[in-house]
Amino acid sequence: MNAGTLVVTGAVLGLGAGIAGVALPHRSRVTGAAVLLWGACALEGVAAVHVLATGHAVVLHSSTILPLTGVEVMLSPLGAFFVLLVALVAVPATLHGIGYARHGLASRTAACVFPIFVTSLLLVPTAGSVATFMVLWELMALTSLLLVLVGHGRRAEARSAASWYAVLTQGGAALILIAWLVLAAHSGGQSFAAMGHHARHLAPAVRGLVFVLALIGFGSKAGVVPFHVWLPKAHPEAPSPVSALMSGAMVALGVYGIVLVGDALLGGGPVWWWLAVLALGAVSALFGSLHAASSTDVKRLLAYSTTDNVGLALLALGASGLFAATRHPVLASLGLVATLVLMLNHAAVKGALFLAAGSVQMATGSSDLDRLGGLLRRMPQTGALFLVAAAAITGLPPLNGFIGEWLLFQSLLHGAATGNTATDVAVPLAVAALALTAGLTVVAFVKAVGIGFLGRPRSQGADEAVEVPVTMRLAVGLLVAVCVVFGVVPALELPAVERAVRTAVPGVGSALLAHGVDVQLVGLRGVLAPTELAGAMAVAVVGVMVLRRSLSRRPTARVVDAWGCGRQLQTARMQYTATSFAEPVQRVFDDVLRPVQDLDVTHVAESRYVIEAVTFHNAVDDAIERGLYRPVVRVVRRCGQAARALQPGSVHRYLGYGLGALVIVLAALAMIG
Amino acid sequence: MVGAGISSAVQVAVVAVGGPVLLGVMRKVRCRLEGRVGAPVLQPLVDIRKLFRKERLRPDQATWIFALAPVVLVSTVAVAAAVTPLVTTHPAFGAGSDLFVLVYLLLVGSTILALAGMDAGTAFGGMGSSRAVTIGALAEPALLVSILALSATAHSSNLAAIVRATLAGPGSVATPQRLFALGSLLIVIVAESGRLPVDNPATHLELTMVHEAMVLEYAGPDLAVVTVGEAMRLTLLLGIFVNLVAPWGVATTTHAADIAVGVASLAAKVALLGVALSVFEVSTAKVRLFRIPELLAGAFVLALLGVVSGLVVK
Amino acid sequence: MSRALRRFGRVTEPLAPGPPTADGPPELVRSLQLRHVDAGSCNGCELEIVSAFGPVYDAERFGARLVASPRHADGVLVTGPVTQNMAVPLLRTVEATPRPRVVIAVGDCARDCGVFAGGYGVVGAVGDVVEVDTSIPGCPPHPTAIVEALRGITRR
Amino acid sequence: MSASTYASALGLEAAAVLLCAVVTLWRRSLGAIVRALAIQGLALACVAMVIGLHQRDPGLVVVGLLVLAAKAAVVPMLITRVVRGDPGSRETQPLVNVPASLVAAGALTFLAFAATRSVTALVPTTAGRLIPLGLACMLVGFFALVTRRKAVSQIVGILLVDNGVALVAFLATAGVPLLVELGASLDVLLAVIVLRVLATHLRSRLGPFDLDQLTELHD
Repeated sequence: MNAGTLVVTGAVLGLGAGIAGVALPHRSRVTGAAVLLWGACALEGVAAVHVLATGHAVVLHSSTILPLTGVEVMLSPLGAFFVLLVALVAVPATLHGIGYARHGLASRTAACVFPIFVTSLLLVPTAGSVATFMVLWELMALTSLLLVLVGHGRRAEARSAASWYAVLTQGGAALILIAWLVLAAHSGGQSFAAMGHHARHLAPAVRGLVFVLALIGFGSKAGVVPFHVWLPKAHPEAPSPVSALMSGAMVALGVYGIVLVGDALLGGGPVWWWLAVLALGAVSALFGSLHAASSTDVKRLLAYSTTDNVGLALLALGASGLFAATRHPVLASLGLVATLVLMLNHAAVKGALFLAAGSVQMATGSSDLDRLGGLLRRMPQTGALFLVAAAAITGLPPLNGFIGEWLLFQSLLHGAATGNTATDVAVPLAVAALALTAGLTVVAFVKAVGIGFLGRPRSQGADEAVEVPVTMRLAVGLLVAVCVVFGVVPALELPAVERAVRTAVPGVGSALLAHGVDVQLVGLRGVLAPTELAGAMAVAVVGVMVLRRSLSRRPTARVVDAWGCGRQLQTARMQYTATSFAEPVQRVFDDVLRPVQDLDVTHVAESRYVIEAVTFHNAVDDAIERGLYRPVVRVVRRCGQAARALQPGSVHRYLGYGLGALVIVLAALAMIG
Repeated sequence: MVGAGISSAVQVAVVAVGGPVLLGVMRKVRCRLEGRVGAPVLQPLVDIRKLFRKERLRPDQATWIFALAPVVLVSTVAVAAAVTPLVTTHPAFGAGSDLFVLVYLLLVGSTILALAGMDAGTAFGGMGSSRAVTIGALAEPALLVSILALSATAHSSNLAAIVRATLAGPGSVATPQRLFALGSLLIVIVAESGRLPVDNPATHLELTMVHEAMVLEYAGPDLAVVTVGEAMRLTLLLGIFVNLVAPWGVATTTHAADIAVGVASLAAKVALLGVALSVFEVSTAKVRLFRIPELLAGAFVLALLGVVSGLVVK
Repeated sequence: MSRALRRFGRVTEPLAPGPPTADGPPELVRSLQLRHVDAGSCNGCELEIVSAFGPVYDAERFGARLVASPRHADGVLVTGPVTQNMAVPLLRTVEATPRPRVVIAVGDCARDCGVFAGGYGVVGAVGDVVEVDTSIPGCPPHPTAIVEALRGITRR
Repeated sequence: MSASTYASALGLEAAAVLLCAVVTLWRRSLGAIVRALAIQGLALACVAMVIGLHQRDPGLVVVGLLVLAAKAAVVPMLITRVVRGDPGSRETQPLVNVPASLVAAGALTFLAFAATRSVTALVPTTAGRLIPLGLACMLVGFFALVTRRKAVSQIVGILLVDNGVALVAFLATAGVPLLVELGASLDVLLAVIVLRVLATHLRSRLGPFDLDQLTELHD
């Protein structure tokens, strides 16, 4: 079976999974669809691996499926990389969904829409023409929108989240469509191959317009500031497997879009494009990590952390483009490698975190950190997996997050002082942004683990939590294993990344990274020995443990009450909460976060010296949402109210409108004629 | 390779034993400046021996993180000490002694310690962790930008390469770029190792604690391991700093005599810096918690000035 | 500051003659960390303890040090008669100290309630609540007495 | 003096000028701010003298000595008197808080670097390359003027701008006409004296002051 057949069969299998979701009886519905979906993932995955191994794109064309334009499939190595990325999240998310089913995925709608969503995710990177791409893209947007609503569609928050998501994603899609149309109109064909040929010779203004439109359009899907507003709203409402897919895979497809347009189709551009990408990335990374550090809901925290990670990937992408524009091809491809590695790692890590958060939500009934606590004792495996994934996203060695950050740092380090003013100024600031983001990510995830999983349980739900079914643990475990393996032996992922990069940036011929156990940058001075590092850490940990045991005279521990300064009745309420944990960060970055604080002191009626109650209200809502979107919403609403005046209910008036319109059209025709 | 392994082992041993002694020296200097005799220089070693003889305590809510954290702290510092060019420019895995890697390796230890602070479910533990990670986050930009400035001469963030480049070209020692970056790095080191004016390691008042608050629950052997880990970390950071400032004395081969000279010069340089730091500590007061961002922002700007003056002077 | 240093030089009193008498578990020789608990004292003893650890009497040179948590401590330094409110906290503090540990009652009140004996808020002397290993008489005890008692444990 | 010693000495001194400017934003105590200003004057004088020695231009060395006298000794002393009149005075609440000011100073430095790229290409001498540092010092001085409340900090801001101008002048032309530099310095000296008289007068009438309280002067 050749790769093209695999792609088509996979697509059919995925759609079949959707039909199975409708057709099968309630009991076997989710499982049946899941099995078919795994088949689809496997087939697409094999095709992608084949493309990456040979380095040749698979091209298919059929004029029968879609009317007028036909379907065009082009699986390039770049696309294949993203197909693998999607499959990596999709398989565990589906597995997790089986256990999670009674929390919103068991209904007939959900069981039908979920497989179609996954299939559209798998197929978007295989699209070879504008029409195919947009159909798949819209399918992905619509199905994900339905899935956001499927869990708690009756709740006001869910409906609000869905409408934010719908507006931003459709606005983005419109911009993407315009970008495609401009590009297609100027290159005389709607297939990507034709565009790739012509796009390089277009007028700079047209190229710039296309790039900016695509950047905003795909950026809104990727959750880049200021289009990130839907993420922290939609993720807490969506069922966890859906969150994992949206945050791990769908957001990565936004980055795919930017790479596709900017690098593969337009073939790079002037410095200002990439400075814009870099700035967008830096702002997103900082804003996202800052909000992640001050969020108190674990899913909201993870959503902001997605904005943060996409920001880092765009930082790398912007640096890469900048280096390409200033003629440093080796650095440019290193930056692009960093982009893809960051996205792949993010997919695995964020998938694991969202799935684990879903398990926690299922076990405790809450995703509010201030209602969790003590879960590592009650859900030891889920807790440990969440801990490792949190360490990975923080970028701690020897896990995969570290590899991406190291590559990004190395590309920036070697790109400093290349003699170009833009790079010379941008690179140190990018390093600073990377560093602060990394630091704030530590705050966010120490908080998530420390408040959510350690200490005493803060609510009855957390106290009575029990470990989730084995399939759910297995799903998280698979992704965490990927994090560990890619962190210890990055040579397993880097060749694929490099192959994908080489097709996207045709200027690079030779190998970029020397493999073996170490990661060595060819042409630059930089070596990383992750395997040895991991080995040394393991040996050291065991050694120190043995040493501690052998030096101790009384090695068995006596269990005691926690030291509370002699106080009796140590309760969970005496612990630090997520809010208090984030308070120092919130105070330092007061000007950016702009928390809404409200102190209300009630006095006793008899005397104002005696205080009856003090209430303190502290909320960190999104300053961009408040400052940028609320005014727009207000204006739109006012326009809507004004438009209501046109609807008095009188039939005569409506007929009058019709006549008026007809007269205007005819008058216009007369004038043109 | 064998020589490299031995010199790495020597480095770990020097840091492990030297760490507590450095603490003793710094306390002694402080006491002398206060007009008192003070504890013997080797007192921290005596304290650690005693702690190993005491019983272990485990808070009832604590998980395996509580027991694991001190071990991880010491292990990461030990690995960092093994690969860093402290005594010799050719330690084992010296190719991997990237400054970025070292920063993250040490971050592993501080992160798990912050988690351990919250493990027992007390009020002060969470407070200490929150403050420690906040300070760490704010120190990070200064740290990485100063690494960027320091890597410029060697075109690599590999510490061994930087030290070798400085040894080869002493003319580059007193450039504004390096001086700014080193100034920034020193502030960061003081902040990260919980010394005055950022944190007072001798405080008894819980509400002013940063670092101590995280380890309030540790007793006996666990406390001993934490103490050793923190002393090692301080020594390692100061060792890296002195070798960036003045790498002379570091062995460039793996001969026994050269390594002995390397150990002696490292001890002398670190002790000198330790004495200077404790003299500074006596003459200063702890800054308020919310003034620390000013200090670290200053460090950040120093690092940026380093980068700019590198671009300008070149 | 350097001027002040030159003017005062070293202010610590010279060592008292004679080796201290051995008193206390062998693990604590040459190293003794103490957590101080005020169980209801009038703060006279506190001043003397501060003085004992101050520059003049400098108990630190004998290996003794005050620490912030009973977990870090080898002994508890208790002052004052034990009041109703402090009885349980005192008990918990001693319980929180890892073994081997010593409890040192500082001052007459801690030994036998002193002038507060029979007070309505007083539970009793320290010895009535926890097991006392060493006690230091005096109202308040002279810093030298405190230092001598500590030297008895650290044997320096 | 060898070329490399000259280059590194000049680089260090010019960097010290900029560092002192940043320190004035960093510290709150007015005493420390004035000390930083004095050190900056010293570094500036060294720049002039080093260039003078290198080019064997006695005029420039004399300018350096005059700068030393005026900017490292006389002006700081005068300002110190003002500060002494208001003991323990601190810049407690600048309009832009200290961390943000410092980050802004970093950004201004980068701006100065980017803006003078074309200028430094025109003056490819060892000294000419350092012009961005002088411009950065000027910008930081302006920033201090805009964001600091105390009258003393304002005076220091003006002097930072002046020192920045002087540094750029020394570096760009490798030698300012003696008279020009003297004229400029005297100007500032005069300004300081006037401000000082004003400050003393105001304080005797109104007590210690913030510039923010002077907003009612617009009528």
